[in-house]
Amino acid sequence: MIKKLKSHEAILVTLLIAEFLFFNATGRRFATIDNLFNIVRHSVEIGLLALVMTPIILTGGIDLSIGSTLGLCAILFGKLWRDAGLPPWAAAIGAILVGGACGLLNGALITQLRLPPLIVTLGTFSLFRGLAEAITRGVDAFTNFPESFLFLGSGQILGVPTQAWILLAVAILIWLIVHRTVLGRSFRAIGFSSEGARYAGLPVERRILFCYVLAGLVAGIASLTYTARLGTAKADAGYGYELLAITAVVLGGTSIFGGIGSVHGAMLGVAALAVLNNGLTRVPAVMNIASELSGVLTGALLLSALALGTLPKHLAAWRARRHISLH
Amino acid sequence: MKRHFRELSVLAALLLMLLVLALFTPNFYEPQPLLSRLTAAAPKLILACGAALIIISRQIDISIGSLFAVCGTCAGLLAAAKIPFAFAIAAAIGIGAIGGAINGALVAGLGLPSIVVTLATMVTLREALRLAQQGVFINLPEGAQWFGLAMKPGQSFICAVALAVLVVLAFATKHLAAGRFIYAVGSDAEAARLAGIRPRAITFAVFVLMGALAGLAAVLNMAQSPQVDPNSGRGLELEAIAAAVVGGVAVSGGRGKLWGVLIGLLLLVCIGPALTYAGVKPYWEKAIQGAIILLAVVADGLRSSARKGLFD
Amino acid sequence: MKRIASFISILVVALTFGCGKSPAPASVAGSNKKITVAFMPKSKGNGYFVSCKQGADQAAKDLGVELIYDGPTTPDPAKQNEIIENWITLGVDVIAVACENRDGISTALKKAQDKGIKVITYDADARPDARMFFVNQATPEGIGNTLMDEAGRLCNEEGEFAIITASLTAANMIAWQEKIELRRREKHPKMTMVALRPCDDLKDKAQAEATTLMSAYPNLKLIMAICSPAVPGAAEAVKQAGKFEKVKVIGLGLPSENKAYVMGGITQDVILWKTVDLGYLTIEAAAAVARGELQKGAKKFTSRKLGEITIEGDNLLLGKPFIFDKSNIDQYNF
Amino acid sequence: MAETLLQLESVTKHFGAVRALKGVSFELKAGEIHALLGENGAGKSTLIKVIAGAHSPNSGSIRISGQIVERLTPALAHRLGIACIYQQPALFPDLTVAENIGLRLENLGLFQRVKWNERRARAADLLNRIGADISPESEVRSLSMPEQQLVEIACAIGAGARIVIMDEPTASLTQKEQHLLFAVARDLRQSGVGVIYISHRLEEIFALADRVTVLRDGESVSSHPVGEIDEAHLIRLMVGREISQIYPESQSAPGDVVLSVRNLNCAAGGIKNISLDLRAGEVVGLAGLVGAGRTELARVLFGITPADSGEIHIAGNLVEIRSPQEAIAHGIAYVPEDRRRHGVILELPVAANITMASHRKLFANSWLNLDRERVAAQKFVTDLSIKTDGIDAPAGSLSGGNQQKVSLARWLETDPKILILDEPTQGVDVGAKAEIHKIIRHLAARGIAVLMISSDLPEALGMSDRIVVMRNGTIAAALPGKSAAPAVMSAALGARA
Repeated sequence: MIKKLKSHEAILVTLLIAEFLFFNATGRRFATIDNLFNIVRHSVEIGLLALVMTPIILTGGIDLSIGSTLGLCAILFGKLWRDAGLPPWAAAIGAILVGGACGLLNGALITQLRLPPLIVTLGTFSLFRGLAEAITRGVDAFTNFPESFLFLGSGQILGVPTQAWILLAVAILIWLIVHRTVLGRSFRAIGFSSEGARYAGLPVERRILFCYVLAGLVAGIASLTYTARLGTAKADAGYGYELLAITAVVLGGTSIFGGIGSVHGAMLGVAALAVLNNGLTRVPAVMNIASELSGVLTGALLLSALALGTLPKHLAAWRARRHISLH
Repeated sequence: MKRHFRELSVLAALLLMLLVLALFTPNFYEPQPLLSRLTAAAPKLILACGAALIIISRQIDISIGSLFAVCGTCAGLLAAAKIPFAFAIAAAIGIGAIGGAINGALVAGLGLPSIVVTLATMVTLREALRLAQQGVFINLPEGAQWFGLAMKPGQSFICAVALAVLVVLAFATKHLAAGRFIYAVGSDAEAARLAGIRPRAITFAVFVLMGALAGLAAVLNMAQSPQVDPNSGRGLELEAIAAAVVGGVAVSGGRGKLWGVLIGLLLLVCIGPALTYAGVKPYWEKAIQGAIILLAVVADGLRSSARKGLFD
Repeated sequence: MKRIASFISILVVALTFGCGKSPAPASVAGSNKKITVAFMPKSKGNGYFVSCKQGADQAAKDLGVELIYDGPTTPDPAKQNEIIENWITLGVDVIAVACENRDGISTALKKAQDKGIKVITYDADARPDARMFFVNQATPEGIGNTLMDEAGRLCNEEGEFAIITASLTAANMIAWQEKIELRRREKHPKMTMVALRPCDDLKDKAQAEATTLMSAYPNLKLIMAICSPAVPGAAEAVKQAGKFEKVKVIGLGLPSENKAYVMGGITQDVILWKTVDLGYLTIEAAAAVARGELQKGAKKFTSRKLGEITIEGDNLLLGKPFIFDKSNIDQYNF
Repeated sequence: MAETLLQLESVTKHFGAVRALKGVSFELKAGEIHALLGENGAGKSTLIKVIAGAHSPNSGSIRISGQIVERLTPALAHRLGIACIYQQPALFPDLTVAENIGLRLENLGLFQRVKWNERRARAADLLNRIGADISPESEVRSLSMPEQQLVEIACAIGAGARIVIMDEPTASLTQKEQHLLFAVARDLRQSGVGVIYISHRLEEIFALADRVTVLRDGESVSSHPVGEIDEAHLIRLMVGREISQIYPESQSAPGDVVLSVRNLNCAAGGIKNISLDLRAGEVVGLAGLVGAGRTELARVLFGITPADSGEIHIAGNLVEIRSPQEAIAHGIAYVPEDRRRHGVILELPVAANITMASHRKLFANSWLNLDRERVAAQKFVTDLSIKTDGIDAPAGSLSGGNQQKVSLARWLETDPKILILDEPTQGVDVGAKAEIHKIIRHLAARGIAVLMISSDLPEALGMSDRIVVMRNGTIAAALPGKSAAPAVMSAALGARA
């Protein structure tokens, strides 16, 4: 099992390097430090969401509502700051807690009522987005944030974009949780066999609930970097980000059925998509159709990664069949 | 009575809503706008029936909206190129079936998870269409709208076709072996294999059917106006799945009735207009729809966990 | 151990290729170096911007500038910022953008200006300090007033009307709604707006919304569709409801998409501007700004194709919104 | 001479490293009940799946009514008149009984009509033919396990099969339902059907079968008419070693009471006022037929299904056990019966499986300490001599016996005061069985109180200091260690001793 994951990561690293070489050769001013920072700055939100989507998928679950949660948190951050008059850091903590509450709702419905995660988060996908639109009556937008907050989205620390440090910090935290703590070990056990995990004395419901609350909290953080980067908070923030996060995580070798997967794999998936999106806008031949082409290539990449993943299984089955008929 | 409890509870909700509308906003029932509203919902009913069969076979398909747009645009281009309209309709259904076959081959053939396969096909189809058509409307030739009939007969014809599809599929899933095989595969694929049913073939066939239905829905939608909007179909996949879930189709597979899906769809489709008639601000619509889906899902959870407790 | 090795290999690759800061665009005033103009629509899936691009392509060919055209496939403010920031590192000379989100885009445009890239906006404006000029096909006041005055005229100054917009969050729609409301209060008090419904830029949804509106408000006299797909959608609904004597349809839309309805007398008039000219003028202004021929504070700008363009403050006025109606609509093919 | 319906010639089948069938020859005549006897793990289930076409053999031949059948599939087996009643019913939980039977019996083309009233009539007829009062309209999901078993039997009969395979059908049937089943089997024999009856219970074989073939470790050992063989000889063939298999002697006298249970009730588990004491260093055998409620009791003690009422005292003080975590905290460990689903997680490495129950103990600050895990795992791999290629190998790559040792190691790592073992040597090769017995005796010597659930009578008798017999969810009798087998069996069966 672990062997299969390693080969997947190796493929992804070579893909990433191939992308680099190709875009550096054909793209205009691709491999400059500024552009590299652009790639990082533009993939922070998707990166954060992919990070917390990994433990959820490891337990065999899924979260379609994480993009809407980001939107709701962005709105409440704006409301707390502008209308409730809270200082930015207090409003930020409020937004993160709102995210945690959204995650708690998802987790509670999934664990206490044993409901399928896909359908629960499909319901909260419209509910959270609906609440964001209702609170702002659709039209209201929050802007003119103080410089101290905008620093989060456009400033630099030690020459590196601020939000890159946030992504790095959250990435390290989630990597340690998944790969170096008992929590991570229990996510895999639950993903492979939730009954087996329960008989081994693991608190299955509590661990699954933890994953969804963590996802909500980090979606709150992502709403802050999104709002800071954009300079404004509106009800359509983060629309469709959950599908991009799922694409990156699956591309990174994590199995949608649970158990197999890695946080660094997901990060490689995010990087591969980010470099693809950025690179295409710099290749003169395809510059004018960059956005559509990146959508088509992302879909194709995802399908080939999946099909490649099942190759060993099918080869083995084919060999076994051939073995029998030889007798 | 007990076995239809779930569908009847949704019917009760729908009747309650219609009653409230009748009392407070009677012109909801003005014949002409009501017929137009039902005609606009007809394509969604066909998509919801397809989505229901997919969910009953314990799979999911979120590429329905993109396939719907591709089929509609292709049919529009063919019709605009003076190809006989009947041929354009057949082409749309054929292209839909091919799209469904691609999903089916990947899910049933390679055993890939349907949520991720259809996520990939959704994105690929939508962006490829945008690449080709760039969002430019397609003007249909003269006789295309309402299939050449006058408007009122055209509208009733479209509603009739949608209801016919519902009746045929409901009959097939109740009385034909193929229909029952879908329930069997959704309920327990291994038991189906041991009973001599071929689960992978059934799953493949359901995806192909879903594609063809998407093509047919696109044609019925196209016939309602003289122009084809290539961006159409955005979000239809979630509406179709929501209608099936609210209509009592169990995501765990093997359970659900198509007439329940009809009621689920009517409930969700009525919310928008109901808010307009009641003069409620439009920004409440999405939150209310999300709440209804969650309520239906929680109701399912309470009911099956009560029963599952016995069995677990 | 193997995993850490793969991490390091990526970092190494990134650093070896990172050859220093991206050079500032070497646009010296008046030099005839080929200028690159980066031109962005609000979203690519929209017929309206396709016609703008026709004009832009024409202008690029006439002026011999290199045109880069990209934008998000659906209206997404974050994506617009990302593409602008990519253009900054690409080193374009001038950016011309239709802004989905006025404040959001200004953060990115200011960054471009700090890097010496000239910025102008068209169709929808950003904050004044984030760009040099705004090619104003028509100011929101201009659009709002024309729409409201037309509505008043058609309903002889009293009655109910409803608005169908794209999405509740679209910035320019919100601006137009405010101006329409102001104009109504000021000039057409007896007109009342009974409802505002979104259609997510989808023609079919607009059609369904219009049908419901006509039935929910029996004495509705006019539907104002302020996003391009909604105009034909509303017109089709009115035609199907057989109410084209009672309910008038006006809106902001492309002549080509509404020709049938205007000729059929269902849509009274479509207010728009010559989008092809808008595209053409935008590229002309962009090139002029890049070459230094157009400085801040200029009062006039001569366009090759459109002649004298007056500049009010920092707005290049394409002119008042143009009303396409039965009499003139078939002369235009965009 | 009755016609030979089925003939197997040296059939083998292996799954990766595990060789389930090493060469089985078997013959079935028409109008005969041919019993297939063997301990759990002897290969019975695999053999059935080969006959029913669910698995394709790696070598050897299958002859049905005379002709060799190359690629047997479930559909083909169905058409050739082979009907199989699996231990795990292969039914559709969401569909009605009538439809379940319909889908199994009919061979409808895709576009053929389903005749519902015909299905309902046939289902009703079959169900009352075997005396099961189940409504054809009820959903299978709402049926109890015994009821589902009867539906499976109804399917077999309905199929008019000429070869009917029954895989431990009486496992979860009540007394009344068992007699019903015997009547049905004899009924089938009368009508010329060949019945393969699988069980590991001797009394059923003598009551029902005409011929018996013994299966041991994937090989068909011998085949005799029932009249020519007695119980002791059968057990010797089945177990392959002398009945007086020497079990390690218990070296220590039992200490004071560690666990005392007073009238424990749990409706969900079917447990009725259980009172039981367990002393340190004592091995208590929990005997009884399958379905007597022994596993359900273990689940209540371990907190999987919370008790309704009753008291549990550990080392004298009253405790409340609502979850496995609490049970572990109180020093209770449970090695579950279903090894592959609950015992180990097949995809995770051996080391991860071994430390899985003692995260709190080994990794107090919740940081995984891979070295400490490796040391702990390696210690058990050597102590219990687990055959695995490294502690990073996935548990799924191990043989049944070694998987059981890993499961055992997991719970020993929590160093429990009370160890509940559920069929510890089920499906384990003879060598590993002896080693596990040694380990159990060693643990008792170290003062751990062991409650061992075992359907293997010789093992229960040989290993236990005391035997508690359960029947229908309550304790039927408590017998001293070295009692005679018939006494235990009669208590289990509830027969007049």
